[in-house]
Amino acid sequence: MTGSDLIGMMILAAGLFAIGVFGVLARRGIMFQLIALEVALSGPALGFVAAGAYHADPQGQGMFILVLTLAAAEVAVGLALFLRIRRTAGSDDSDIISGMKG
Amino acid sequence: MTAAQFAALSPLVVLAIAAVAAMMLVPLARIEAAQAAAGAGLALAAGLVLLRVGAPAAPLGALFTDDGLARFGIAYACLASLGALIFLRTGVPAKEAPALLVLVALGAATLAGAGHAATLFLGIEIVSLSLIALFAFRLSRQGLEAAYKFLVMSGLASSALLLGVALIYAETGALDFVGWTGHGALAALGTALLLAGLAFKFSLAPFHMWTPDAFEASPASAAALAGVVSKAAVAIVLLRLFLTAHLPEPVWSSGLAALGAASVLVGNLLALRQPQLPRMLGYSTIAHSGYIALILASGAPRAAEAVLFYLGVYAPAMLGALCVSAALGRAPTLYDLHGLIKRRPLEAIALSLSLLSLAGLPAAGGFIGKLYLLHVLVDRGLWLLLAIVVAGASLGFFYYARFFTAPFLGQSHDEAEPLPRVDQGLLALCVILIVLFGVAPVVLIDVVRLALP
Amino acid sequence: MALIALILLPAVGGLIAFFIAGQGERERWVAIATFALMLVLLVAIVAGAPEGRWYAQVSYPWVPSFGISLDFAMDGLSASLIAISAGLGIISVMASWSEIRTQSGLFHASLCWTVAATIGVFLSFDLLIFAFFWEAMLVPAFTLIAVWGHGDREGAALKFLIFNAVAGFGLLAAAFALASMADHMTFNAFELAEMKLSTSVQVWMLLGFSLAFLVKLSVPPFHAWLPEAHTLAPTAGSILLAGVLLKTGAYGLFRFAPMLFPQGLAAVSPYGIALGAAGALYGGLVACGQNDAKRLVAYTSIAHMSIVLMGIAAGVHYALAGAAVEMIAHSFSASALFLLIGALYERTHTRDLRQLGGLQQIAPRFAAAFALFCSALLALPGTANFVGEALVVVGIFQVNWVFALLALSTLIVSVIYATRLLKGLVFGQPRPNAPLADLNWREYWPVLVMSLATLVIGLYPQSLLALLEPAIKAALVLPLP
Amino acid sequence: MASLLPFVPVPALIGFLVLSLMPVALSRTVVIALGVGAAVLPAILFAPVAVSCLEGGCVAGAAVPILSIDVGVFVAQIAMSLDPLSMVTGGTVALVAALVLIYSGAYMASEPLPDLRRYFALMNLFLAGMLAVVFAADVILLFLGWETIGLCSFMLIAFYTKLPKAVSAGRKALITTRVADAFLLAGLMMLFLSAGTTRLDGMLAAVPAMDPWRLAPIAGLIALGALGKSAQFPFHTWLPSAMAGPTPVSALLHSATMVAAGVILLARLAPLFAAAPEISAMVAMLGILTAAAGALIALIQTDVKKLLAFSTMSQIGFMVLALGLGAPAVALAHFAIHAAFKSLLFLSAGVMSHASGGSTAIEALRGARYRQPWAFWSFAIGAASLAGLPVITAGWYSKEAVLAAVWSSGPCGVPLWLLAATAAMLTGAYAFRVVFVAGSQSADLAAPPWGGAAVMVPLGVLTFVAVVGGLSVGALIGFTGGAPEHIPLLPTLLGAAAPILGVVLARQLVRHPRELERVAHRLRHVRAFRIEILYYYYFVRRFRTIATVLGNADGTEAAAQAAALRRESIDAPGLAADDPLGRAFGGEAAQPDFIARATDGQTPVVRLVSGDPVGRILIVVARVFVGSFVARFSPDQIDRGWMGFAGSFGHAWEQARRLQTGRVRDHSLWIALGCAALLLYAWGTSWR
Repeated sequence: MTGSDLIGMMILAAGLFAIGVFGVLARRGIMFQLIALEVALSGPALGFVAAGAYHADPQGQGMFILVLTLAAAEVAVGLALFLRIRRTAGSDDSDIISGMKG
Repeated sequence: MTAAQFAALSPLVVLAIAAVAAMMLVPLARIEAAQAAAGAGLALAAGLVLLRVGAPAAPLGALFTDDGLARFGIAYACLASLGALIFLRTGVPAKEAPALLVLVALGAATLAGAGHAATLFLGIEIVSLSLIALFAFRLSRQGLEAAYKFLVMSGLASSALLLGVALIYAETGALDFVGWTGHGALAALGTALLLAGLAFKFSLAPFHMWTPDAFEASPASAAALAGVVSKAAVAIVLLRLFLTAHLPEPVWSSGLAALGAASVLVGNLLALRQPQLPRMLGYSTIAHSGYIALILASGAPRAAEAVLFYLGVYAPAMLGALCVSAALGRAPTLYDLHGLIKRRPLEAIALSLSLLSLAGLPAAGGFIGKLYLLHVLVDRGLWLLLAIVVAGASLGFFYYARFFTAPFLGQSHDEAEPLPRVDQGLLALCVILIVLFGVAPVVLIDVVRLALP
Repeated sequence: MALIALILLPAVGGLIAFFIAGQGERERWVAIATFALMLVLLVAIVAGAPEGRWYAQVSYPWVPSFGISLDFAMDGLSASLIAISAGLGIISVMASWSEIRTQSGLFHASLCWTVAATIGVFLSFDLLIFAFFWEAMLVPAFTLIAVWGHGDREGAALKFLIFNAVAGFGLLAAAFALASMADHMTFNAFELAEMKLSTSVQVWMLLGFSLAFLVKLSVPPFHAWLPEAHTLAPTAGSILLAGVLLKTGAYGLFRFAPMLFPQGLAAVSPYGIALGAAGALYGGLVACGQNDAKRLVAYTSIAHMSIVLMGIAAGVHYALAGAAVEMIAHSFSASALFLLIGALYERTHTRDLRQLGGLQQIAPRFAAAFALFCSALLALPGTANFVGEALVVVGIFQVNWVFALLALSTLIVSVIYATRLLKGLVFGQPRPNAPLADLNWREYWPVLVMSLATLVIGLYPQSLLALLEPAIKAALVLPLP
Repeated sequence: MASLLPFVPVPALIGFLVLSLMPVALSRTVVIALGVGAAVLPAILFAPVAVSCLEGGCVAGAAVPILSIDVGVFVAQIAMSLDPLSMVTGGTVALVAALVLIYSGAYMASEPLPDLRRYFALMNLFLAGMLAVVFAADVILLFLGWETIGLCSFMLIAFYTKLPKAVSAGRKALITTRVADAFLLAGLMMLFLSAGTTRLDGMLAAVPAMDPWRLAPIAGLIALGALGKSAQFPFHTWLPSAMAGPTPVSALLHSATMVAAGVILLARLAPLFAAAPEISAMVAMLGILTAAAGALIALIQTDVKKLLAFSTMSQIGFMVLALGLGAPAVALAHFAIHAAFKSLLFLSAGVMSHASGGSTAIEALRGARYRQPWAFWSFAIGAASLAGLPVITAGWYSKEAVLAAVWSSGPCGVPLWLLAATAAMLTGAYAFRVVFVAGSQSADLAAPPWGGAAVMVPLGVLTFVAVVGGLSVGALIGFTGGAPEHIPLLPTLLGAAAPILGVVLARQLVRHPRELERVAHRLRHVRAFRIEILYYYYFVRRFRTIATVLGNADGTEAAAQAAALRRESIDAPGLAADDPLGRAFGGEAAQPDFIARATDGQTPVVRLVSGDPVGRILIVVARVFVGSFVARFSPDQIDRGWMGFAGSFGHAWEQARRLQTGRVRDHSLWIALGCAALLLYAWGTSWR
């Protein structure tokens, strides 16, 4: 794992993160925003694996697993909220639920 | 596991057990039992920490450091959460609130002691997820909206934070704060993202958008947790990074200074004509995070002492104000406050004193807090920041004045039911603490001196 | 120790008045007793004072890590200002005997607390404690205006609070900058005075400090809060605001500007005089156009305080003596006028000069009192105001005769508004079938005391000047005599 | 007996204190007795002091110290001077005051009790103040007295508080004299600073040492201050309208004593003016200008008190002329004699007008000779003395001395003398015009005989002084240090002829009043005068609106309301009311002739000229300044500025509030922008 490979992997991780952020900004659907969040979280996960490999240090992979589990927990809460919002607000569009302004 | 290591970790263990117990008790017994269990857990954890004050630091490896700062953080989290528990309204269908509250305390405690990226991320996620649930606690339309927004934004912020840590890890090859010394491009970019992630939790501008909605829609105790407990934990993490990690200086200090200045101006400006008390308090927490960020950005030798003192003075004021806001019903406005002194003298005086302290007027703790802030800025000769702080404080003075004078003016309108005894106890405690720190700040200064190396 | 007692006495008095506020006049008598006790204590301190400038000095450490300590000291100037504050306290309680009906406990408590905080300002020599009392003074004064005022009282009170508090933050920041420049961090004014700072730094520090003092002194363009605050405040509020609070600004400038920044003050002195002269002229001219009697007197206070600023900025011995005398003379004349206009308002429920008039026929005592204090307004020789203004003008003649002529022009403008007030209130036809009770005992005796004080100082200023001499000598900046 | 001097004004002061402050109610007779007694006592106390001075006890510059004030840097000593000048002037003031007070005991007896008490209190305070000015040997006592008499004149002019005209006249007097006092204060302060002491003699001693360029402004300022108080040319507008006060007040204050205070001050500071020749020249010019103008305007007055006011102004012009030419002793002598016959004229005019229903118009006095023979003859003798009929009246001796001083005062003495002589001739004319009118036949003779001892005694004494006083003029001049001038026979003869010529002119004017009307009528159509009226009409009308707007600072609707009020010709309150022009422009019901409406029916020339045109223009100029300048200040622009500044924060909050849209995607956008900014910044700094 040479320095330039590391830079390449890091750029890929940053790319994934950027795609995730763009996904949240572009689409109004709550389900789609949650999916975009997952993609965003996978970016740093890849980064940790690459950095761990570069430094030949198992901690990277440890962090990867930690990131995955907590991402799953977050999505679980997200889906629960998605169901509850669909029942009360009657739609899964995130722009509708913007009652509080100013 | 030597006895010292176990004693160091015992508060976290106790909190975890209390959380599980509170969750188990919900289906079995009434909500009050769960509240009692949570309260007992918090009190026990706080007691355990206070016992170990002054004891030598137990070696716990990289993940968790057991120094004075961590103990101060844990004790602060437990006591503040206990305060928030007192005015937690339990008349709502979902009964898991006490459990979630203890989980937030647990997350804050882990953050306080975090010395490694893993515990940092774990702590942040525990706090965030519990807060999401607490915001949606009332299951009202606005509650769900606030929770969902917080979820999406904290997801983004956490991924930014993780990417930053990954970049620093790639540069320095270490994940514990002590090892983070590097001046390369990756480290600089990593620090920037780390700072962004933490700034979101710390509700600094421009990452502050979630705070006003959270304060308006969620129950007052959830707002207290977000405004006081989680903010203090993140502040202690920033302080530890400032003390131990050697991240690239320009990004760190001027980044924090810019964010701090922005949040001071935005927080005070947006709160200028807010009619609602909780939303105004939301914006004022943004401003106060700005003040703390400026203290950290100055990097003066007494910055650490200033941060802890400011947090110490900030807690009773914010808890007092939020407790009164909870007592006055869903979202009290300036109109509801008129003539409060006649109907409920204790609430009126508590609210006024808390707002006086937040505004930084004399005879209240906030005055000495502002003193530290001015001293730190003047010590490093940061005249521009000083000007911004004075401008922010002046703006802030306007909206605080509107709210802390309202109870004395005009006629009172409705007859709300009297406050339960324990809430009145909490308010009295907050009033005493505010006046004590205002008149005899030496008490808090010695406590803070104890916590710092 | 006596000095701390002097501050705590009104504070505790206020608390007692607040808690025993029941039916009847209990809390009024408590307030009067507190102020009387203060006067007795003051006389005891002055009588038992050792030789030399300071009557009493005391120092207790408060926050040693920052070098903040409670050090209080009293000399001639602060003693006379404290005596006036206590005296005006008694007079304001007597003036609001029939005016204040609702929440009279909180009212008398705020009166006592305002006086307590101002005495803290007059005594403290630690810059931070000075700033502490400076801000603490605002809150009770705010409640006085906001709860018992007239018309849009909340707006006026908020404007007063924000103007002064923001300036207070400026003062705090400047005090901090100065304290941290000392080698070991200290706020003690005496130690800071020994520090040798370059002139440019001194000028910046002086601007920071004098922002707060100028706002409280209400020199245009910082005067915007004063007209509403004075007009819409209850009678007692106006008396305290005019008689006591304005003096804290003057006292701060008089005491700390020459002591901490001598070279800075010398460099800024011409601009200070120019600002004062412009302010006096502006205040006077606006007063000429007013129709509300109280607003007119409020603007005259602005003019008189600008003259005090001129005196202090000039820095020569005459001007400083004049400024000190003018401060005290203005307390008497402004408070008496507010008391009389308040009493008139209580009887006729109007302050409009065009509706009032004819006091000469129906209320001779009112007319006599107004005549005396209007002549004090136009600085008639024989009244204390003339001694103050004449000394200031003589001082400024030594420094720069162009400004002196400008200062004299304020004397001319003062005639216009003083006679306008007199014409509106005393001369002319009284309103038909509007019987007007003359001054009762509660209003007659304070007015008599204040008129005697004005005349005594006016005809024999030696009594006051001897008292103020050490403070004036300490405030000398320029080498001129 | 010199130590008695400081106690001379004390009885008057005690009179004031007792009458004004004593809470006990006093009956009418007690008030009158107390008031008159307190005024007569100083004259009695003064007698021994004067006697000791005559035996050589007082020399120029002697002073009796009273008390000293230590102002830290130097000790100010208050003292009274015991020199010939204060003896002469003090004596005159005390004597005239005593007589006028005795007279007013009877004249004001019909006033209500509280007003009577206020009248006597203020008259006593005035006497104390005047004596302080006269005896003062230091600046502090001088200025204290100076301002006290100013305040008393304000209070006494506005004595009839119900009349808005009287109150505004009083106010105008106070403001004008106050402007002059400001100059005087400035001059005295600069003199004090350069001389280093407050004692007058110390200052005069320091004068030669001072360099001229510093001395000129000081002398100029003091001269302006003194001339303002003596109603000389630039400041003369307040004296005619000051006649709104009661007659004894006009007699004592505005003819004999107060208006001459300026002359007394200039006489006391004569060495200072001697050292500033160009200032003295200016003073002399002003003096002769006022003398001539005053005499001319007095000629066509229709009201006897206004006539006497202008005559006082012109006589003081003569004194100022003498002072300007460096003959203070002559001026003082003329002051003493003038005080006597001018108060005699006022008092007798008061008696005559009292008998004819209180109106002071000259026409109303017609036939007074038969109704009030005693008063008429004393008025005639006073007028003769005023005109200066040779040998038989005191006025001639003092005026002769002034003319002699003028004749022999250097190169331009002769033309000045000619001007002064014409002024003397005109004086004779206007004085005797009233005498002839009063002496002519009239229908109603049945006026009740009014008077009694309290009236007759003062008139008698003053008549005696007005006739016999002349003999003492020479001694007076010598006593106060002046040398009597010996001028050739021709100017003295011509000087004597001038008043006789004046009497003949007065005879003509009284016999043929219609000539004056015809001349006036023919002038009316002359283009010059018409423009005058238009300009005047437009000019004043526009500024009346500003005055009403200024009166109520609440802006437009108040002005409209005031205008509406004026349309029903009710006097709108505020400045508009005290318009000395009267309600000429009240816009009453339909007035046919445009010009007639402008001048209230009288012919324009008489109306315009009789009302002292210079004064009117000055009033209008002052009104313009006050109106346009002050009006801009009334709504306090700085206050508006601050409120605007505060409002801007409200708008800023409005804009910032819109950023908080509440939509998740916008909030997340801000997070992305924040991260991007930080990354960009970090990347930038990492290059170093």
